[in-house]
Amino acid sequence: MAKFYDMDDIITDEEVVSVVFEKAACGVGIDPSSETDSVEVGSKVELPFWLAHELQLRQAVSMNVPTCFNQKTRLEIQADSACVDLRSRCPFFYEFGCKIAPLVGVRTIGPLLLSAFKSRYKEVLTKAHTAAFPAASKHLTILTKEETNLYEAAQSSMTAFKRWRMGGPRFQRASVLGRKRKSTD
Amino acid sequence: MAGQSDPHQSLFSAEEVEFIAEDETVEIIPNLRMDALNFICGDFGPFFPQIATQVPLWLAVALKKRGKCTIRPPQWMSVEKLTQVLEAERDSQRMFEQLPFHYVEISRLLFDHARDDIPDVYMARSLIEDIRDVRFHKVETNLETLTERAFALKINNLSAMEVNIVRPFVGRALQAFYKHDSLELIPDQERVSDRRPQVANNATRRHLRR
Amino acid sequence: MYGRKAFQLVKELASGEKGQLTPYNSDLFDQVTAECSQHHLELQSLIRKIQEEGLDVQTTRNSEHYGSLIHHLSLVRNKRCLMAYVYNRAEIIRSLIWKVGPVLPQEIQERLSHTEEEYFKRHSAALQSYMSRLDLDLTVDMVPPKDPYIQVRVLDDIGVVLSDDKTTNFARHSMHFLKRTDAEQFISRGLMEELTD
Amino acid sequence: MTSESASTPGIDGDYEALISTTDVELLKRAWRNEKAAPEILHFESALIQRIRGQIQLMEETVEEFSGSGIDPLSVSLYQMDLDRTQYLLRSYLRIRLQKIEKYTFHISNNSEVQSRLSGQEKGFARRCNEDLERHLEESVLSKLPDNYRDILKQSLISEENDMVPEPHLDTFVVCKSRRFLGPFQLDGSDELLEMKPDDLCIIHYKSIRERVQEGEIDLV
Repeated sequence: MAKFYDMDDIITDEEVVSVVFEKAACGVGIDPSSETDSVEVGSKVELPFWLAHELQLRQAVSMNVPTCFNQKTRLEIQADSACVDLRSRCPFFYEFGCKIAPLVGVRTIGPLLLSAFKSRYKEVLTKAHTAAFPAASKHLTILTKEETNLYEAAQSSMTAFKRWRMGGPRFQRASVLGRKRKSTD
Repeated sequence: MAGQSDPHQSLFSAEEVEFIAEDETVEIIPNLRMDALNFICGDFGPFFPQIATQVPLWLAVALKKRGKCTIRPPQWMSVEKLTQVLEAERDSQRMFEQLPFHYVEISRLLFDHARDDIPDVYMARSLIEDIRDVRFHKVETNLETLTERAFALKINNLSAMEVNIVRPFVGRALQAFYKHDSLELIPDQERVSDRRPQVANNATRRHLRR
Repeated sequence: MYGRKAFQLVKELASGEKGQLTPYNSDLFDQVTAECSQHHLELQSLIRKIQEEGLDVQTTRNSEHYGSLIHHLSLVRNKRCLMAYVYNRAEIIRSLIWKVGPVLPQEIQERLSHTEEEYFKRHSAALQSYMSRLDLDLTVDMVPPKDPYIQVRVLDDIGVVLSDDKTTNFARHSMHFLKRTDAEQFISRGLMEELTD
Repeated sequence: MTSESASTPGIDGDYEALISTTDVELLKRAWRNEKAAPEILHFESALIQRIRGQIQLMEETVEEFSGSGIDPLSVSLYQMDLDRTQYLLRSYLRIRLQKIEKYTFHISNNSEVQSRLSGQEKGFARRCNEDLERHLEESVLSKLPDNYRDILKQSLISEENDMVPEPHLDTFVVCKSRRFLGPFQLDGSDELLEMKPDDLCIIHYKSIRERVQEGEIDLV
């Protein structure tokens, strides 16, 4: 697993999915509705993706399509993909989609990710290079993590260019140090 | 540090791009007599007053700063030429290659350090700014039309600094297109389950790539 | 839910500003390792049950098997989070050597665990030994050079410093014309600032 | 490297290289490639040796000049030339170090990658690996149950090393071709790409990896 240490990947794997147990499991405390420490066949339980995925691979559970990719949400996203608040649905919408798509067998997830990304990334690009900060910051709150990364990548390279064009000191205090001395600048 | 690039971003800082451009040659007219300079990066001079000679831009700037030469601005920096370029850039959706790869850095260095050697310096400067804006706007428009999974994208005629500005964004965006587009190729419910998660993970990845 | 605490540990580090170190959260860290031990106990007791029933642990697929599987997966998940926490912090710690040099300022040192401090020291030493064998200091010249000398203002009382063959008193607010490579590290440690015309 | 050439710095045994491409030019190319490539490239050992020789010679020259009443202008110009070369060298070595730090587990488990390192880099990589291993063992692994203490495998039942981060070879990079390249196949697709000299292209690194190695394509 090349991404073993990747924190974003770890966070994506924590997304909750709903599964139905096809095998019983005992000695575990993962089903809050169960009064005992076991899960019966047919129990519907919400699990983090990392667990659901591995259990599904061993045919112990079957995974339902997560809310952020179900029919209803898909239609909502398609209707207004540029402005829909994806972050509140899933901060790692695209990455999670890529993980989920082959597991739940919904063909439309791929095209959904692609079309959402297509229509949103233009906006990200123009905002990053042109918009004044307050206007852009509202737009920022609806972006997924990857979109935010894109926005920041575009913005910071533009800012770095502008700073270079202005000239000024080439050496600066390391940014890891606190900011306390900034005020005397 | 301002000019230091993030080592893991495969990205050059603007200062580093400028550093590369400083090796481009320009013509200077020295006002002193000086022996040839046998540098690690090559031999330059000897220098005689009023005799034009070719040197790297960094050397030209260093001499100029010390009042030892005038710099002959390159042909493409004349107001006449820049006006033509601007018009051509405005008239077409395509990118033109009439300016050198390092035009942004070279012109900035000359505007900063040799303004008295450039005829109509204010005009020239604002023309360059306009050209850069028009070109950058075109780059943006082109990027906005990027909708397909691309394995390779030719970006001929983009200048060094323009490449550097769009690189982090375009790289990521292409990656995303590539990844999401690949998903369409996944067959329905055809996955073979496997007892060992590691092996299964690899199988998934192979699928995604195909 | 299993693995929640471990996830919070990673989340905490990931939500910090990029390249910045959050204080080492040994409380939460220890809670997660305790959780790991607990998973292990429960996993073993489920396996014992399978064995007591005279079944083959390798092939049995009863509820005890799936229970133990869940504990195993949770342990693996916890391990991944703990490792990622330390590994990604180690990455930031290594970058400090390049940014502030081999002596950590108090404000940063406070955020490290004891083993992290040790790691920082050992890694600095490894780097030092590489550079001395190379006979080249790689911690200077971080930015493409312009003129060999730059003008700086001293921001903090540095005192008398010996460089090359002469001593200079860097009193607070004094201004100097210094070799670029000499000034560089004072500036990145926040003790001087570069003046430009 | 002959020392009698101190009065003509820059001219040494590799004079022929100066005529077409200077070593600085080659170093600059190696630096740019190393900077832009996601993985560590082959150490340019002969080139680095030559460059270091030239730097040393120039350092001696500058010192000699400053003591001998040669005009300060020339001295400072020589110093600037020296500084530029030093910067390239330091930056080149630094980028490599940082890659070694980042992919220490990958490198220590892969002899092909190790073969790309210089002797000193190998030593550094070994220590990097030991230090990081020790740190992870003390901080995490020693606190886990026995079967979960491996640093390369998530648990005893993992069949392969499933914890080793590797460079992403499918990173998109910007490159420029140095010559005419007839149609070649792009990694992972049936598409063909043809490049003319100076063509600029954004492309998957793995599609042009060998060509960068062979000096047909430069990363920019």
